[in-house]
Amino acid sequence: MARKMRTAQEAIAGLQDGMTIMVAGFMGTGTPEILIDAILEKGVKHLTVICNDGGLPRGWYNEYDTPRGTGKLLEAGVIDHLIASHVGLTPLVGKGIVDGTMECTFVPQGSLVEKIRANNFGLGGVLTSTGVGTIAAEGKMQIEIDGKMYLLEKPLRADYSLCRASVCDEFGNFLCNKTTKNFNYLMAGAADHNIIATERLVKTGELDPDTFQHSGVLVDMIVEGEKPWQI
Amino acid sequence: MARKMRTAQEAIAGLQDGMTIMVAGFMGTGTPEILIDAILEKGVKHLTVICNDGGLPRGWYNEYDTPRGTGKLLEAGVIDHLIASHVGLTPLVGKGIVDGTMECTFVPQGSLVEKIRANNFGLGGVLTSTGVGTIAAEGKMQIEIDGKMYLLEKPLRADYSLCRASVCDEFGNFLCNKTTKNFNYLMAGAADHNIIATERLVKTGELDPDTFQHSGVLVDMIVEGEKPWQI
Amino acid sequence: MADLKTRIAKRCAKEFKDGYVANLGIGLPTMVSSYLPEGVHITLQSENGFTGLAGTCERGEEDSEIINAGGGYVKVTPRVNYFDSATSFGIIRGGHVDATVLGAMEVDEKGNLANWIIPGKMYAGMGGAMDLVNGAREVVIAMLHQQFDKKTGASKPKILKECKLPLTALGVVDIIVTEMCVIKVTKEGLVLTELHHDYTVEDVIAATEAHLIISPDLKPYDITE
Amino acid sequence: MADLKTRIAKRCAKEFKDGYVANLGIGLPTMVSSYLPEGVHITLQSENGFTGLAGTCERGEEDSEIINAGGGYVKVTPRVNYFDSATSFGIIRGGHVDATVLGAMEVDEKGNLANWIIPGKMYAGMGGAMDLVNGAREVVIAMLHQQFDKKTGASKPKILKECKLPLTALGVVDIIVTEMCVIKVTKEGLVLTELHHDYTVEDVIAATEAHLIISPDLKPYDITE
Repeated sequence: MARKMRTAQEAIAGLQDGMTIMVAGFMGTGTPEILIDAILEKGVKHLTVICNDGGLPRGWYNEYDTPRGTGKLLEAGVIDHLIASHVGLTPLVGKGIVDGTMECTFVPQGSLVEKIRANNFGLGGVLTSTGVGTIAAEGKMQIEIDGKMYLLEKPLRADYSLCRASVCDEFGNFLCNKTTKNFNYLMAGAADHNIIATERLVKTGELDPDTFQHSGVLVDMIVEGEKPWQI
Repeated sequence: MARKMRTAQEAIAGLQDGMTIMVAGFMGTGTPEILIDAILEKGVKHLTVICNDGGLPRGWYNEYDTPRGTGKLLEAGVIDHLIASHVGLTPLVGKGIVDGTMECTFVPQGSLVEKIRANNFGLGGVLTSTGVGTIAAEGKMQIEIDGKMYLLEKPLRADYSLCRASVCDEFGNFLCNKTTKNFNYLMAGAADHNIIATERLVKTGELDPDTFQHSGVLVDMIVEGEKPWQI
Repeated sequence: MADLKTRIAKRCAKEFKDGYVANLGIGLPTMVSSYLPEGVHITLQSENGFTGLAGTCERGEEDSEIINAGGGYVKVTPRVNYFDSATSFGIIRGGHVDATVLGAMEVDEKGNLANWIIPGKMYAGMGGAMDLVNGAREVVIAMLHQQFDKKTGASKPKILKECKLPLTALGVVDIIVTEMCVIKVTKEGLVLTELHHDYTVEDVIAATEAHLIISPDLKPYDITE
Repeated sequence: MADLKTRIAKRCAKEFKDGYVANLGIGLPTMVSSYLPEGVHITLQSENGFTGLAGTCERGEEDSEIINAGGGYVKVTPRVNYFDSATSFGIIRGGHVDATVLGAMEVDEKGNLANWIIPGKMYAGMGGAMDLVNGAREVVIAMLHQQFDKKTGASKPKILKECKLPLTALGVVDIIVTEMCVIKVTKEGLVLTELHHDYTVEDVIAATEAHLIISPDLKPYDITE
């Protein structure tokens, strides 16, 4: 069987300047830090990043905290374009926009979810009333059905998706604890290359299959060594 | 806290002749039999049923087998209109169409899934290439995006959804074992009134919350007493 | 000011029925859950992916795997249920959230809402706000009746004929609760339904740019202070 | 006949690469998994909601909670993963199934496929077939080259200039494997790429209504019998 195990470096070996990545997690929680670290180590630049937010900035909860997730990429200045729903916690995005060093596209969170899912699950798009009559509707096709107006939200693609599992088996079946699920169950499979960094790796068949909450079919590469966040 | 526990009879007390119901399950597996039995006992007629299939006919696997799920409703002749993807195992549907006693609308399975999900999750519809150029496209809006043609699949609504859990807590958080998941995680919440019949009922907080795979917020009523199918 | 906000939170709490699933914005809206009527128990949803929010953590109580939609570490109830963002926004957009309480910068006669961006100032993004106000069955705006300008000391109306700021959504607001009154959004326009005893109808009209229909059945502001 | 079907299944199996996720139709297509080349291990998907299908159960082995897409009780591999129908069809439609092998009533020069309904006869519904042929990365049609009519004893072509039966999908077929040959669907039309040694090119042309482009690189039918 084609094996999926990789080191973090091997997993992102094909990631090049200018590519688009999806980063799972919500304000850092559920983001695969070892994959973010590998990107910085490799020195990839000019990324387009699809992420709910900008992660967390340095010293957010404790003064010794490093940035988390997308916050690390922001601090390193390697994001040209961020596609997100909320960046209120990461002033570097606002600064980047003002300085002209980066672009930011805001998408309502539920629409961001569906755009990622549509790409993962082969839909041409979804219709939503969210954003109708607002600046979030700019440039989007509007369709009236039975007297109600909807926006067409099209799929969002990426070259790589970076996800984080609490437990993953060698086939890629995985689960995420508590609120670390967020975008992990959506982004896995949504990109051309889908990487899972896992806290705990188990052998295939070691756990009851119903323990897992998501399918290994959607996972291309698995990296061990993700750690719990230390508060 | 408003309690959700009901008897099967109480749960379907509001179900009237001519209403639309969603029946979860795939060829009977994962269908809540005690709710189907309660419908027959109440004598409701002229139902529109949204179900992947026609359940299973009498004696399908063992000669002493009763019909299963929607198959019971077919045998009782209480379905006026079936919306399904496949009825090859239940000849009563074909007979009903020929006899003029019932109507059947076929929807590709993946589109059926998304139409139910769209109603549950508040989408105006989804775009899919499935069915383009076929009779499944009849009467549907077609939209061309970036040179590719899609069908608009609109939400499917129902008065009641009948789902089956392997384990459910008193708030309605639930899980379904193995291949009994199928439409249960989609239909719960998709109707105006959503009923779960469960094999095992646990107290709220009795199990690790991450054991559950679906949210009790989507469940309005819970009925105990569902049994495993005897082969 | 704190008293006025408490008053608003108390009145908002009256909108909740037992068993409601609710999503509360940050600040004043979060206070609402502290003033629920006796016998009313609600389930709080957090849009990052769970229902069963209980409150914020003290230092040392944190679980690094449990945060709320603001990124803070929080406590959960025994009936907590965790899910991914697709289910979370499915719950929100699909009408499974009974009520949301949010602040506003501006509300207008058509129930249009602006509460996410002030052009020119740095902005944060809409997050889940546009989804919430479109999806929740009842949208309650909880806010001080007017905007107080610290520099000039003047107050200016937030309930307008027409919103000037970029909208969060069209026609979504159901009810506006301020320290002065309760206003319901109807097809006919804004209807003043409850008045706090500290104010007259004329006070409210003076503090409101929008046209107000005075309910023939105008009642006192419904809380016991 | 059984030999011919085995031949077709063996040739189809050559289309699979190690690690493929595949969905096999009932009948002949199901036989394909028995003839995988050495070192090629695949994962079988069942559209009702799992990957890791292993085979059908003997009486007494059944688990009432494990059925396949045909409603039969089946065995599963250790790497089995169960999911709901939304994920299942997401996997199918999203291009996560590398290959599907299906039978056909008719295929035409444009790769159009008809395999789900014969008007006038009782029909069963398309189930997941339309989704599978639209979503799978490679659609392999495995079938006897012609339709044999038991009454008349005559055979008639199934590979046509244009499908006559209601379509399952437009332009989805990638490759057609019959007992006679292998045909690839290209933008230019149908290209005969492999020929079984029991037949001549003329035999194939005579059994085919569609126009066939004979590959300048025509190879022998690639199996060891």
